[in-house]
Amino acid sequence: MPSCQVLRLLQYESSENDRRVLESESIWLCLSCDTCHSRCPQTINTPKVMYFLREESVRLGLAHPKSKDAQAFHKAFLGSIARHGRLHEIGMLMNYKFRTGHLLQDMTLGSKLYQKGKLELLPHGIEDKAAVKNLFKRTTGDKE
Amino acid sequence: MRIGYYPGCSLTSSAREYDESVRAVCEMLDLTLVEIPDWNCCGASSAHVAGAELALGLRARNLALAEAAGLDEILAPCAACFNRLASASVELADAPDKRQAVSEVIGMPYSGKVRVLNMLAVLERFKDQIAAKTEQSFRHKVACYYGCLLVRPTKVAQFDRVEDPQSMDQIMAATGAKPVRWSSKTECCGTGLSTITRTELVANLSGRIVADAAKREAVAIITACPMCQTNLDMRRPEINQKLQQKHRIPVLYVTQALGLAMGIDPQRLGLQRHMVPVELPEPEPEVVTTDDDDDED
Amino acid sequence: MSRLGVFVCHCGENIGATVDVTEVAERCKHMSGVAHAEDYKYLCSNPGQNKIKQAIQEHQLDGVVVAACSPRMHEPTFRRAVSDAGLNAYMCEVANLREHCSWVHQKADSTTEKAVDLVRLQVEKVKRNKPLDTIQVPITRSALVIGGGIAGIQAALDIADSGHKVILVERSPALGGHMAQLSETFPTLDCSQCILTPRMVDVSRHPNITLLTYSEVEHVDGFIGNFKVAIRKRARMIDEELCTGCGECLQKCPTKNVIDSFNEGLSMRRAIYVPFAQAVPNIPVIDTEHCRRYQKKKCDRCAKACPTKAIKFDQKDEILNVEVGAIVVATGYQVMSTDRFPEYGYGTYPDVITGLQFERYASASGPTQGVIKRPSDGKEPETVVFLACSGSRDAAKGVKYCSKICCMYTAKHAMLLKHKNHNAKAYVFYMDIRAAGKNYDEFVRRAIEEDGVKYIRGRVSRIYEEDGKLIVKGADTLLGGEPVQIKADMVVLASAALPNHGQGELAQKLHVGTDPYGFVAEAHPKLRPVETTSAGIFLAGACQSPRDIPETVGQASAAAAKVTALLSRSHLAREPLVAEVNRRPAPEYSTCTGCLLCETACPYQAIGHEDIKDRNGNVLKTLAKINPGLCQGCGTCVSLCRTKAIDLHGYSNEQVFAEIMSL
Amino acid sequence: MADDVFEPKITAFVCNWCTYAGADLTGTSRLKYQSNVRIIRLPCTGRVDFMLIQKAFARGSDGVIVSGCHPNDCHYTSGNYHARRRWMVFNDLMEFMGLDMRRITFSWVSAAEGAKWATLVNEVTDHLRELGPYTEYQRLLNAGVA
Repeated sequence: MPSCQVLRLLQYESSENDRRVLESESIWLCLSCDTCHSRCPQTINTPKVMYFLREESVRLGLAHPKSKDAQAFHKAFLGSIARHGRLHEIGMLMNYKFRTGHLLQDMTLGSKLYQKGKLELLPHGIEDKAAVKNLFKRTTGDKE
Repeated sequence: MRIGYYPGCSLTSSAREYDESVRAVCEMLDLTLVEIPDWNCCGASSAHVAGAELALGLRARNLALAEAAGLDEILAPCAACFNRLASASVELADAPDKRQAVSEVIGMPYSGKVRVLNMLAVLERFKDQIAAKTEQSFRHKVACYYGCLLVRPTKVAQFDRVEDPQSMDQIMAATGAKPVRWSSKTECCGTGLSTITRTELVANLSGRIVADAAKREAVAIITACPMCQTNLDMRRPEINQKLQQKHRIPVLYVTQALGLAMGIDPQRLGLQRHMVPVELPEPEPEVVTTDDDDDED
Repeated sequence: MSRLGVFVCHCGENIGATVDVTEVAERCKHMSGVAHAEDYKYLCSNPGQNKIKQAIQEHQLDGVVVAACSPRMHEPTFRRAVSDAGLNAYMCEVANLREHCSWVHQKADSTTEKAVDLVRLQVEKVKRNKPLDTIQVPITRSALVIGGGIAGIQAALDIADSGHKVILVERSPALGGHMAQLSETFPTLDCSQCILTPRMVDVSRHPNITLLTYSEVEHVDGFIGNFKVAIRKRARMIDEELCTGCGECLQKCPTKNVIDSFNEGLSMRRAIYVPFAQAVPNIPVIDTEHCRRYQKKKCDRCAKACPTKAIKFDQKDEILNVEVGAIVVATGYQVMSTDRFPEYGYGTYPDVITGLQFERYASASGPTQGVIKRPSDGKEPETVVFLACSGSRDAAKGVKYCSKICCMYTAKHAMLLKHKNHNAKAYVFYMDIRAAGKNYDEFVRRAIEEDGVKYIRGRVSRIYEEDGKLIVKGADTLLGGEPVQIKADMVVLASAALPNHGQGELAQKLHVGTDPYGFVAEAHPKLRPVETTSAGIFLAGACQSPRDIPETVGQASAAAAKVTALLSRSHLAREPLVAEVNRRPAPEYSTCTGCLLCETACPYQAIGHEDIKDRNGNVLKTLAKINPGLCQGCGTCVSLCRTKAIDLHGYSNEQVFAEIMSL
Repeated sequence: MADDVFEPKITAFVCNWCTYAGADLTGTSRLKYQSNVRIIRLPCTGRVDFMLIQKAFARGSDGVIVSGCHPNDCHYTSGNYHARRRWMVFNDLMEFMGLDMRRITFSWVSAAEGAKWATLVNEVTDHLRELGPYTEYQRLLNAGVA
């Protein structure tokens, strides 16, 4: 369903329609390109709405099956930052692949990237790793 | 002149050539880059999933570190990092309460004064020097591609105009390039989170951009965003498969294009790292000067 | 010692339900200076008013407090009643027990307590009231109409027909306004020029109308019944008496490349020009910004061509000072230009035009003699997309309001296109179709059903150029938001109607209020729709908000009726609540020191100064002097006065301090 | 408990055209607010003299509200601008004299803002209730400052 229908359903303020939205795949398709926001005559920040709906759908366990990969990606990404303070692309990608089972995806691309010097095998963390770990702890509890 | 520098994670690995070319060009322009000590990842679009507080904290730490190092302006060449950091800077600028809260989270003070600039905003200031340092006139038709994150949302980017932006076109024109008038300047390449998770969507969206640039007879797509560059360059096999075409139009970072014009060694600019080989035709012959947007159609 | 009467109203249950009215009346009896107090069910009724009148006579009251609804409601009623009973009308005050007490608080002792306080406040005030007489001001029995579009034309004709003199000021060289630019009018499709031209001729021939075109209001002073207006009559460089309108001069002018604003920039005109063929007056103007005579100090071809020697190159602007009793503002609107739309190309695509430009193409007297063409290459477009709500109802980049006329003229445009080119395709993107009006919805249905105009419900997110076409990308919300893409030859924006340029400056000169968008504000949105916030200044037409021709004409006639009613009297009674400078016996004369701070603060230029002189004419002292005819009673001067020499009748220092001290 | 609640005394100086009419609208809309405020109707906030405010405190008000038309909407074109300018000048003076500035509220309430008037009065009342009685002013009076 297009985003106008997502918002229309929410305007009903009915639990039934809310559920239809939270279970939809639509809310996971937004690229946050912000084009709609910049052209909206009512300045609705649709990407922000979509962020919120995703959080809600995960929290309530209603997330669309196709969103699994995206969720796994975010987990892998955040895990990498929480550990090193910066993103370690290979580590993150391996983590993502294990989480999703897409073990063979982009295998050839990966080796090409490595040849071009675009992938670092070892993570380059920051000095003050404790600072970032604390940041995670204070804002999200103890989980990564 | 000196300015704070926030390379961001991509520029240390998959977009290494952007970092290399930024440093090379800034050196030519006598602009000293002072890397923010011990910067951390801005959190990109993933931090939001774990909550707004974490997302803001990750970004604010970098601003606070910059401030502690005495930097009041920082350059974030990566469009995503720019967008994330700038939005934090704007959000915190007029909100003492929020600053107070975030200072506690990151364990550092922040007074809200650091301004975040993208690559184009910085280069715009050096248009005259760029023209002066151009050794080999870059007389090519180029498609300047801005993407989403440099101009939107207006409140955050505070830069150029939101539809049909002009800054990169003017920067490139300073080297003698002929920016084409095209309609995909600010179309989305499909990055979001789907670069890796939804490759089929990316090929579709990026494909339209490559096809449009090719149709307008551009010999290179110029960008200032690692995500855009990656999608248009690294995903080219998928794009060509989707379009049933063999587009070979290279995708250069704006700093790489400027570097070539200034006569910097291609190796130093990291051109060898591209997936689509960077092979530019002979520059177009110098003809009677016309307006930069002569009719393409 | 005063003998005051207090009358407390129950207002049925409205006050009685939460305030113990009997208790209030009882308590009032014990207030100092109160000779009589009673309560009654409805004081505003005739029996209620009679009770007050009887009590005044019976108890020889010298002041009255009515505790009832808001004074904004019935103060005049009770003042009239008091006056009927022989007391001065201004010896009556109203305590607001309803809007400020019973309706906003729960039933409680504290609410009754507040009611008592509110009455005591007025009791203390009225004790210090002074009898006042209304001020009689003579009226200048003529009117000024600003703006020569259909609104101004109609208002001027109606006022003039009633026998009063009218001065009609129009800033462009000819009458007609936007209506003269229109092709055909909805919903009847009759030709705009054909119905307008006779009216313009009527104006020029009417013995009671003085028509001043190419003129602007420079300065306005005074007040209702007595306005003094300075009008700048700009130099046309033509002697209007000598010019016969033969047009010889127009043919000879060598400058042919001036953008023609009457044709909305779609064609060129000469430096000496008449805006359009049927122009009233049919007298040319020399555009000195483009004329070679003024720019390069040479060329006199027009003067040579003129058979009556009417061309006067050294003519100067004239300032005309006139006095009028009433003013009608009819300054119209302008449309948002195409460069205000980022996603539609910032005005860079020549074939994206405004509705007003389309009117000029469709008009038989337009740049293409009524053939619809497109600006870029002059070809007749096959596919035209019309975008309703361009800038209207767009809080982000345009204006929040609905421009009201666009739904109808867009239907008309699409219809005209189909009538002129049967093979053309017309698409209309719309948010809602607002066609309320006599025969309006039927008109839109005709466009859709008989003429085959395709209506798509959705907005257009982007327009770009590709292969000589305009790619219009939008969505069809009736197909669930499905993306729609149309390759168009031309796009017509029904762009928002805005307050006319210069409207803000004029509003300031006139001291009339404007709304947040800059349109002239009406005195009351429902009950006083053709009056402005300044007495004696009326409004008509789209200067108030966008509106169509029938509504504009109706409003213009309404404003004219108001003006006529005002001018039918010889004098005007005004409230005597004005400021006054105190006077003392010599040698003090007044506590005023003549610092004249008040003069600069007065928003009405009502304060001047006077000299106290001895027999020999030597100035002993200079005092501020207030013109009661100009003073509106705001009291700004009172609080500014350092020596408390100025006081305001009805809100005097003594009265207000007594009110405070009563609490 | 309810008996112990402090009921502040509030004097409001409002203009006839905007805030007085706005407060009328509060009534017509039947919106409820606390009954502590006593309105003194003036033609315009331009008529509000600093002495009036001072007198209200001297007379035992715990708080004062001054409210008129929004900037640009003044019935008298510019009276409210004069009020605002005077307010800015006297603000410093009153502060210097030792007046408790938290007890003076300056606001714009238009004839259309009935709900805003109710909110304003409630907020001011609650705030003054927290601040307690303005006994300090009597001390200033005795010291001959105010």
